[in-house]
Amino acid sequence: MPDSAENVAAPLIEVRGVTVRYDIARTGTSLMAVEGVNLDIAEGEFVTVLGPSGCGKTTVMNVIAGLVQPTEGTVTVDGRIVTGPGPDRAVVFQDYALLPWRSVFDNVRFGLEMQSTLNSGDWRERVQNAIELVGLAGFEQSYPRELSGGMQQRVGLARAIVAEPRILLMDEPLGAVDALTREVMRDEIEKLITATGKTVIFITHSIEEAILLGDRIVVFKSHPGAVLEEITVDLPRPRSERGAQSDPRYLELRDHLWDVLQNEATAASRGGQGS
Amino acid sequence: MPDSAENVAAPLIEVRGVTVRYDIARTGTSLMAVEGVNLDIAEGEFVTVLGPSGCGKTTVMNVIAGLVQPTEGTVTVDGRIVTGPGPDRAVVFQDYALLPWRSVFDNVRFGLEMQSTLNSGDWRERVQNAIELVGLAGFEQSYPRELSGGMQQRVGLARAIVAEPRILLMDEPLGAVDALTREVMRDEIEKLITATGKTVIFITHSIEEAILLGDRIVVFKSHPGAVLEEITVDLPRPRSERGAQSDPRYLELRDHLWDVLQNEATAASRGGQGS
Amino acid sequence: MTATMPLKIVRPSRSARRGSGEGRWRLLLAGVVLAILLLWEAAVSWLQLVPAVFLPPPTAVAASFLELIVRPDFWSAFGYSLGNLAIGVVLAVVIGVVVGLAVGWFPVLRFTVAPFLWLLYSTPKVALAPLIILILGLGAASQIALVLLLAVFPIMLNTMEGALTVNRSLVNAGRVFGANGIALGVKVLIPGTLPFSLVGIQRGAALGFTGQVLGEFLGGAGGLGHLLERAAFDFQMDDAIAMVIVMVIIANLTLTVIGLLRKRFAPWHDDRATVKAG
Amino acid sequence: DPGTEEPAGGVTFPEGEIGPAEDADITVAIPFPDITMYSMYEVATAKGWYEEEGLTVEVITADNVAAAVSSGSADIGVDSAGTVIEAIRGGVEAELLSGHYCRQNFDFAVQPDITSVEQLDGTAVVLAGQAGDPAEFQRALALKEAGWDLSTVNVEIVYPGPDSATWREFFVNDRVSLIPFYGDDRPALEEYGANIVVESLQNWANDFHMAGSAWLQENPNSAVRFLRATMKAVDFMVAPSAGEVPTNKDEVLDIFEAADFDVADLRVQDNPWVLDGHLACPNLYVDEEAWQITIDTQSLQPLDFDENVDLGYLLKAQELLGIDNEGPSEIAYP
Amino acid sequence: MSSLFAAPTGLRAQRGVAGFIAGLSPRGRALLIAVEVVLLLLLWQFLVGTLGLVNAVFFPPPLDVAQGFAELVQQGTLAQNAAVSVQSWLTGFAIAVAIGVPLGLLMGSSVPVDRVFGPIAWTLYAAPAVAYQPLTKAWFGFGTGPVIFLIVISAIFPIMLNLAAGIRTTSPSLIRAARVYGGSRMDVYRKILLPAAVPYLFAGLRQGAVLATIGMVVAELTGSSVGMGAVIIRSANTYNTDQSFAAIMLIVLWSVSMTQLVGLVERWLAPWNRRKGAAS
Ligand SMILES: Nc1ncnc2c1ncn2[C@@H]1O[C@H](COP(=O)(O)OP(=O)(O)OP(=O)(O)O)[C@@H](O)[C@H]1O
Ligand SMILES: Nc1ncnc2c1ncn2[C@@H]1O[C@H](COP(=O)(O)OP(=O)(O)OP(=O)(O)O)[C@@H](O)[C@H]1O
Ligand SMILES: [Mg+2]
Ligand SMILES: [Mg+2]
Repeated sequence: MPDSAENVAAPLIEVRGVTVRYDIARTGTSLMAVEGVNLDIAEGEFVTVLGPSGCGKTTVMNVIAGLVQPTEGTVTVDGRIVTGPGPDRAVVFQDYALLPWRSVFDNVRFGLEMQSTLNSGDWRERVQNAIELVGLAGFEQSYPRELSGGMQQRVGLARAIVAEPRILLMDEPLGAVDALTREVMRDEIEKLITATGKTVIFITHSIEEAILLGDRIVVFKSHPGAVLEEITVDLPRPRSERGAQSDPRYLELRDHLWDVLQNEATAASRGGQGS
Repeated sequence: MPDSAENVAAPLIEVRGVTVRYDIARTGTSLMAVEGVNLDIAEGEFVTVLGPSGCGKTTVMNVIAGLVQPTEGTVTVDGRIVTGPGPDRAVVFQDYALLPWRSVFDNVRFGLEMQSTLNSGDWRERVQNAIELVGLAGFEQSYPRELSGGMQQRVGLARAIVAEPRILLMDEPLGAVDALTREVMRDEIEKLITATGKTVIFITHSIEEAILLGDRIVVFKSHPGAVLEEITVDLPRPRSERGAQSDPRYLELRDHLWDVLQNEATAASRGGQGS
Repeated sequence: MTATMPLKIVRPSRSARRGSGEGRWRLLLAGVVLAILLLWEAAVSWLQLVPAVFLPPPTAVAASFLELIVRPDFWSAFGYSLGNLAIGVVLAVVIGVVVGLAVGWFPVLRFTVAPFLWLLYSTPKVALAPLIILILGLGAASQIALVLLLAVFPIMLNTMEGALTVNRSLVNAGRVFGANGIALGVKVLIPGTLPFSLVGIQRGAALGFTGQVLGEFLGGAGGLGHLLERAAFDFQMDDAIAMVIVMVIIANLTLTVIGLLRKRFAPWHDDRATVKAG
Repeated sequence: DPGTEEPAGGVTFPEGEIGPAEDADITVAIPFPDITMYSMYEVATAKGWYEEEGLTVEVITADNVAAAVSSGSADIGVDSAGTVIEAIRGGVEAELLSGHYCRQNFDFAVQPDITSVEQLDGTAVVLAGQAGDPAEFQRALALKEAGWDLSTVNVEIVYPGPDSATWREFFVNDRVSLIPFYGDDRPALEEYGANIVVESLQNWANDFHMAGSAWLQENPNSAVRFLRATMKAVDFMVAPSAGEVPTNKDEVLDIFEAADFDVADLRVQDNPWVLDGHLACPNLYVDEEAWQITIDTQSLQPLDFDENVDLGYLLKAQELLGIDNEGPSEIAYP
Repeated sequence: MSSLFAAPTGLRAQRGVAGFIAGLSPRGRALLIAVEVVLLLLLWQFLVGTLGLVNAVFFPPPLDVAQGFAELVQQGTLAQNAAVSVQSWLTGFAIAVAIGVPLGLLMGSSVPVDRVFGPIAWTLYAAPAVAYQPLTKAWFGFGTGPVIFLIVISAIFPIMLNLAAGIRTTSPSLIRAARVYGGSRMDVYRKILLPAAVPYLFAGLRQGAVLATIGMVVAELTGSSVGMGAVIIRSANTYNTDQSFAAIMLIVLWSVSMTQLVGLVERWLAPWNRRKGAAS
């Protein structure tokens, strides 16, 4: 039980011994997706998550979001155990999860709709701002199936941002976005986050992105998924891609991450051959 | 009409004045996705395609695959006008397009099954090899919904590779794949392609990937989609990411592409303000 | 700064597209229907494969139909039946959708209630007829009850199947953005289930009409079912088939109305997408 | 003297008197619309006899007449005698009011080439419109007595539907080999060349009237008035005597036609049985014998007449018309 | 575990009664339903048999129905008529599937067929079954012919129209994939459209099974002298409602068993299908 007097010092999100096993009905067996994950995230921190595909990043994020019940362990947010989703946590989904029956505008509005914010006068403006932020002005009335993959992903991003939650959980939010838009949006996200002091968990496949955005990088290993390493990024902000690439600290970090992932891959494949 | 005597010199794929308009039934209007695209691709060439999201890359690829009928213009492959898909062209889809009712193994087998290859004895081995190539050994019996996003994408890749087509059309095949696997697979693809002399069109969001893989880079602009620039990549192969980054020619190319894309974006947004 | 600009929108000439698409099928449909009628006429009147008393030829049916629709008592019967049908179907839609969603959505209900829904659906309604008469008497109330009873299950069970297959990602998204309970139902489940429900509603409306006719067969006076019953008792098959045609017209009108409603309220639902791609 | 007879049950009316007309609405439930069996209400209405009694009578069809009466949807119901007895036994809160028929014709036609029961072997025959119709047993019995014992041959008994018009159509299209028929079927059968092998009349309570107990309690006057007017109508339709063409034929047919019945076939006939009215007893006769015959011929469980039937209303109505509750003395086919 | 939320997602299904039921094994669930049935029967017996809420002639209580059932068995009526009905049902349903599935496939995948045949199919479906009765008797006589015909007519449309709807909603990406990998029209049907439409097809089969049963009863109620429908009408007309209810309950039981069987076949044929509800 967290003591309220100590709350200030306690991390905002505490992941404690989280294990998730998926039942495979087909075979009657179960698959250990992640095992014993521990993670502390302080208020206002921007944590990026890296790891091989299938290692359980999405799973852990779903647990924090309250969408997946861990087989073992708990997640607490602000001292309260997570038992389901809450308005303090918004999610950008890896598979977009847009409502096909709503236009872009209405999909983004969905992020606000359930909060009483719709009554306050300026919601239209907020929705419009979020759409512009992700570069979709002009597509407000389009339906998701009329958009390209990258455009759909940006709608999902706008929906999460517009809700102005305390915690933003982003699952590869820029995965399908082109390089340029990606850079632009990365900068926008960084600005937005630093300006509003939000807490962010950001899953990415790109080592560069992990370094450029994160205050801290959490590296996952797979089979079963678990935290392999945590690295604090001590680069000054704002960080630009081209600027960073001449920074020896950046290069050092990047090489280190490459090595970590590569070693893990070798270890895994060596370990895997036995079983 | 291409003269058969000249066939040797003629490009394998000729895209001539391709325009695609999508009817939007909802509003009764139509959207000009790409307009007047011309493109020549020689046999054995590896062409990477870059461009802002929503600019029509997938659309053009679908036209070449024979899945979308252009509103105007034609595509010829090997001198014959494309009227539909053919066994000479395999596609890796941006949205995976895996059959949910088939296991990984059977999904990959699907790439062979429609050709009479299944009768030749070694198909099992070929399917297995493809699965191993994309790093999914051990998941042969899993169903798509039991896989993470990156894993699903790799199944789609294996399905295309196993068919051993003359032309490989890949729509962001590494989009959801993590950095390390991505590097590994990029190398594998490069090796595979150079060894077999396949012709490849490879859509990507990553400027680095476009440079590292392509013999030539085609840059698209949007609204409407059209070819903005074509750049021949004169770096020696094999190219490794870390090696390339110290190559001044690589850095030059990268910076150039950034500028092209950025200029185009500025031009587009300026042009857009008027109307 | 964004990479966006207004779209280049082209408005194609509507009539041109209509002419080549929908219009052609409508023409073909008319042709096929005409061919069927011709075959029917030939089989009965010319080849005499079937005695005309059992299957009167289209010409005889058409004559009866024309006679029928100029009778004033037909129109009062028509209004009476249609009124009951409308009330019954609306009730069925409301109950069917709400119960179907609830049962499809909550595993507890699915395991405890759904088997009984199938059971009730399977029960020949003739068994319940005396019970309905005892409780509601002969007349509009019991007819509406039968319409409801026949129409509600296809709607309910289709909605249930739909609710079971709603994309889980969307449900997750809904929950993350605070939709729970009723809001989740209204904003995610209902729209996601709508295509299924609509199939059920179409079917329910058609069955509801049978319910109205059955209700009128049960007893009472007035209504299209009575006209049909009368014609059937006298073995006036041409009159009877003319009545059935009236019912079929009504059922098809209902289908059309539902189709229009769907276009109006579910523009995202493009049932031709696949056909186009294939 | 009819006045001396003590009415069964508890209802008594002052000698020779009933209350004033009460301006009542009565709903009569019949199983299906039919000229032969359920048309006297139309006649009484058309002739204004119900109006004279202060009654407005509406006739409705009911799939389950007992349920219609039991639920109060109908005040009076008409159904097969056996069905009414079973309903009363089952506890339907209704009382037997009067009977409808005192004679029943048992007429059968077979396909032209058939002359003996053996030739029916392997064919389909109709005995009743619906499975479970009590008439089926009675008709089989009548056939047996006439030398057409169906139990000696292998026939398929089928049920085309309640109305004899349907049976006739199946017959003339050679889908069935034997049917019972009524007067209005005769011309078509003769034209087809059917072999009419059995024609007989039997003393038999065909249909009974029943009334909801609660309604009867509250409206004894209307019940008597209803019976009186209905009896007038039956009398109007009945032939003067056996073998004679009903004198009111045309007027009755006009009434039927106005009630939406198809009477074209009947118009052209001048047979004595054209209205089948000679089958009905104008006094709506019911007594213990009719009750017992029904139970016996349909092999029902015995049920006590006195405990279950109150003929007070019928007797009163008969008394007012000056007739007796007696069945027909002679049973002769015209 | 709920099927809707793959194993660990079922946060909400974990609490209280819901959690308890969701956690039950298939056998436990069957037991639960059995308990429910018994409770329902007790309630019915109490309301009708003891309180006399409605007249038992029209709605006999369960004990009377059981009595009626015993009578049917003793008389041998049941075995004889049930056999006839089951045979008609199986024949009719098999025909409906054999015709409905190919037609549904065609309707779902071909615009001309859908546009031309669709309205006709809906129209035939909308026509009340009573309309067919005289016709079927004229055509097929009075035996099982009209019964089978009405079963086919009742079952074929839900199968066909559901399948067509399923095919129309198949993800276009999958069809594209098949075409790219050289799938012929036949391959697209067999390997994409049919499997993708399986949930819809089985939904249609379930409804078809129910409607076939109802169609069978309706057909047997008139015309035929054998079959469960004839048993119902005969006993109802002689006020042996206990017997007629016993027959009705058997028919309901048959119908429910058939829908369950369809569900079993679905689970066996389509293991990838996520839905595992006891209901389906
Ligand atoms: N619903 C499910 N049923 C069974 N197994 C599952 C399910 N969802 C995920 N898995 C398995 O759990 C493991 C972790 O999956 P998860 O989606 O969390 O990975 P990830 O790290 O997000 O991967 P990626 O980067 O490719 O998205 C994988 O092995 C996957 O196969
Ligand atoms: N089925 C469709 N109906 C209507 N418009 C469409 C459809 N498919 C694509 N579009 C539109 O066509 C344009 C080009 O889409 P396309 O998918 O080819 O882009 P893309 O370059 O592949 O984008 P991304 O990189 O984000 O995948 C977009 O503006 C999109 O909105
Ligand atoms: Mg993931
Ligand atoms: Mg694309």
